[in-house]
Amino acid sequence: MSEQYPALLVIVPLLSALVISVAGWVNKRLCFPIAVAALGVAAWSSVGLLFRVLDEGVIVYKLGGWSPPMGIAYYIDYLNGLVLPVVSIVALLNLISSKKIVEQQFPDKAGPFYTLYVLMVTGLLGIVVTGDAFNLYVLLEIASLTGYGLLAMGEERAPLATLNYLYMGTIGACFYLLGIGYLYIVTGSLNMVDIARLLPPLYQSKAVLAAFIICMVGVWLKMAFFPLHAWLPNAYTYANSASSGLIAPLMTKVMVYVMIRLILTVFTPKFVFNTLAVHDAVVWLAVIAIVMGAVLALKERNLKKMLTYIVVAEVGYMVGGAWLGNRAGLTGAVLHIVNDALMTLCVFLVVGNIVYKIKGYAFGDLKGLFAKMPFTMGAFVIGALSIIGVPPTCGFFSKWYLILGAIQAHQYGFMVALLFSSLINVVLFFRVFEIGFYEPFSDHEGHEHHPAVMAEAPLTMLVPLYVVAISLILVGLYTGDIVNHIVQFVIPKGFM
Amino acid sequence: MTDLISTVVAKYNYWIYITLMMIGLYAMIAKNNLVKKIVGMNIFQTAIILFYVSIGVKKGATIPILEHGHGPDVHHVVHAVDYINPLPHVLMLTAIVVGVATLGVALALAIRIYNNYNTLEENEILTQVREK
Amino acid sequence: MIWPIDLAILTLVVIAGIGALMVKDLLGAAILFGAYSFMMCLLWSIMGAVDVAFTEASVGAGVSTVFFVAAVFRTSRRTKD
Amino acid sequence: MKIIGLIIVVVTGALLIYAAADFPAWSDPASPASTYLSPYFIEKTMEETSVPNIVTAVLADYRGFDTMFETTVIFSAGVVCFFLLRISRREEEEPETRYYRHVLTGVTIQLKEGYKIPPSADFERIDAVWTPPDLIIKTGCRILIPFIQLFALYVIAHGHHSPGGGFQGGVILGASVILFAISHDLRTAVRRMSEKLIGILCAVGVSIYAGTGALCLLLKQNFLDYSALAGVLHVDPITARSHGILMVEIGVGIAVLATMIWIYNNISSAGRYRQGL
Repeated sequence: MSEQYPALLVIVPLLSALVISVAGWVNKRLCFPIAVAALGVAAWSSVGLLFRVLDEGVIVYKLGGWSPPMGIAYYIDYLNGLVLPVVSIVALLNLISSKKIVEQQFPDKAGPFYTLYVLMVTGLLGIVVTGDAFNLYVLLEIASLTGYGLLAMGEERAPLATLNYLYMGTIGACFYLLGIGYLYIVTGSLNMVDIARLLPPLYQSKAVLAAFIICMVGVWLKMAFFPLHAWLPNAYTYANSASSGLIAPLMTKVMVYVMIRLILTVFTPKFVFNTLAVHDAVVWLAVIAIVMGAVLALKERNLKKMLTYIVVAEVGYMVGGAWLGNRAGLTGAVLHIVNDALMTLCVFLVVGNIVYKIKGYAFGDLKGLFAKMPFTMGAFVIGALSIIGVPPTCGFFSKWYLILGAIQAHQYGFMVALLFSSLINVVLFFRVFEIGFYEPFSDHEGHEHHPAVMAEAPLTMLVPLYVVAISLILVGLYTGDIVNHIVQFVIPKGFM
Repeated sequence: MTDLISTVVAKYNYWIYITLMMIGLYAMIAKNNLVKKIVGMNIFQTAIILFYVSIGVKKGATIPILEHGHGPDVHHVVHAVDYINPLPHVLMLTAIVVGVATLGVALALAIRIYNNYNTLEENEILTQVREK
Repeated sequence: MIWPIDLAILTLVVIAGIGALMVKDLLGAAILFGAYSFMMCLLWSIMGAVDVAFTEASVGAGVSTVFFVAAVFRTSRRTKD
Repeated sequence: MKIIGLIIVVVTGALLIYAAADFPAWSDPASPASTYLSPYFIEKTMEETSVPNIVTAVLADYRGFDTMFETTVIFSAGVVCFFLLRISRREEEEPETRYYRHVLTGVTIQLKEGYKIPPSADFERIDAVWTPPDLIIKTGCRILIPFIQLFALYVIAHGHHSPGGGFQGGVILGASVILFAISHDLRTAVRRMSEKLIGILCAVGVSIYAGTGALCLLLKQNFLDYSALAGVLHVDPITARSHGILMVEIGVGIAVLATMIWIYNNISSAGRYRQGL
């Protein structure tokens, strides 16, 4: 059976989404267990795939039995072998946590919610696993459309924020499609590996240059890379916490994966870093992204929105790291995809718990929270330390590699930006700690309660949170193994 | 000069697709009405489809449906030059479907916004948001 | 392919597209968008993409326009630009 | 905003025009796109899948995986529209004043909250913005709809040999039901084809596609490798591919049919089926 893992990875969630959709009409209580089972199978096969990749190297799976470039094929190498388990496990954990939120906020729509949730994970897994440039576009649209649906279900402003996201997301996806069209017109192929084989004689072509620029702009729009980030903060803030807990950790990270995939596999580093040689400019753009993200986060008096700006800054980390053009920088960027997905999940789960209990996430609502929700806030501290980059949490190690890469590439601006953003993160999170720890709890009418009664979130929300929080430390402790056994094989030979 | 004219004429499909795409893009960025933006989005998407279909065109070739598909001479030799490139058509069928799916979702969102704010003009909505 | 027809339809496509964006009535915009889609469909059938043209005729000019009209009916026809 | 838009448009346009200079000449038979992959499809389709319409063969077989997700895209659009707009049956309160029409006399009556009409088939519930039914439109549509549906079925079934296939046929089928809903009213249409049926049909359509693929998986071949069906269908592998394509086209047709109606129902009524367009 294990040779069918690549197919199962995508097919099981897809078929289960359909079953969930039917179950929603028959008995709503069936939806959640089916969704958990589906994502469980996906997580199982993604971990299985990772171990197979470690044993055997690149796995090629031909869909429909047609060999590429005629048909569509999956390529699973070290890069997506690493990203796949992250996507499926993050989705699974957030799913378990979302049960109570769904019951609280829209109990009647549990069926369509879980359908869309599982479909979105299908799309994300498909994006990561596919080896066909056009197939990636279709899966990207699945992930985006379901994402719009999930995000729009929230506060009053959510639909408007989501509609803006939809405009930007459609422009981004269409740019990607156009870029693929440009590659197709000069090479005649759609398979990523095949395009890479056909491209070298065409490196000087204007069409290839335009294709690269358009693809990159499209992907940057999707991942909210500064200055194309304007849609992200509102869309993520006003959404319900079950959806933002899925989309905030995964969507941007998966798009960063797509960018690295385009650079490494489709256009090849030789074209990007030698022929084109614009990487310095992009790194500077990343510097601005990091600084602006940090400064804008500082301005917010609202926990969830503050976190969304941190997401924007983190995108800057990864883009900058990938464009440094050296081994350490790329290692840091790949490692940061894993770490940032976990860190963002951790803090967004915390926000989910807070919203579930307090019904608000502005700074004013956080007063006395350490007394009220000690376990949730305990996990929040771990997540915050990891985002700041304190050892032994994993955030430290990816930042370490990024700084190392910046020094090797003589990009001191990037190094300074990383340190500056860590400093700002310290300020940001300690401000939240201060409000939560020292200021007494008060309810919405302003009556002060002494002492605050402990009202912790239910166990189904705390267990996933603690799994993530502990994994933050474990991933940190095993960073060396991850780098030695997986990440170093991601980087192509001959890369500095 | 004749060189320029010949390039312009030889690729006028590409110029039209760029024009349409820019019209759509401009509408998406600059228009104030949400439904107008959605119209712009659709024009933008169809422009890309036009581009792909233009890739597939082949001089002196016919539509990609094989003649004598069934019958006595099923196994006559098919020459690739006689038929238009089918691959872009396949891709664009998918893109059209994605377009209509996006349209449905966008309109659903627009209706929800209208239910909340009773207007479709973006600046009027933003004023209402700020007043709250 | 007869180039004058091709050129005429290309021009009409652009005019219908601009018209759909300029007209100060959303119902009119929806109908003009339908015209735009139909012109596009003709263009593609001229180029030999029969399947794509068929799809566009049924989806773009047909169902999409119906969706637009239904949505405009549920919201408002008013637009300032 | 207009100036920013203009700048972006000019820059992007300039980039695209700049790049277009390096394109192969338009409609050039020697361009890479026409010489690299497409000859394989054109020359081998008949031999390998026995489908004369190359587009159908590539769509549903060589790149069948794309098409499966294309169907999923449309399915998810339907679910999103439902998720966002539909007001749940429990929350959807009856409007305060309801209108009924006595079919025989054409008298319209208005009922306030709490009042009921006697159970009789002579009364018909109507919308608040009701317009008198036009006999010509109603009858005309009733005559047209069966022919439209027949054509749609032909399009699905004949997709192997002529333009068309599951997607186009499904849209036309859906359009025929939408036409019915427009010419009568949404309430009548929903009574004929209930929401639950539509919701389940959507999922069933996609399941037929994905299920065909999964069947191939169970028969020890790769996903969507229709030649695995040869043993089940008792035909040679090439004909099995042709049959497999037909099966998935039917699945696409059902999914698209149901989704189009679903999206229309939700958009045209803004989620309140009791007061439809």
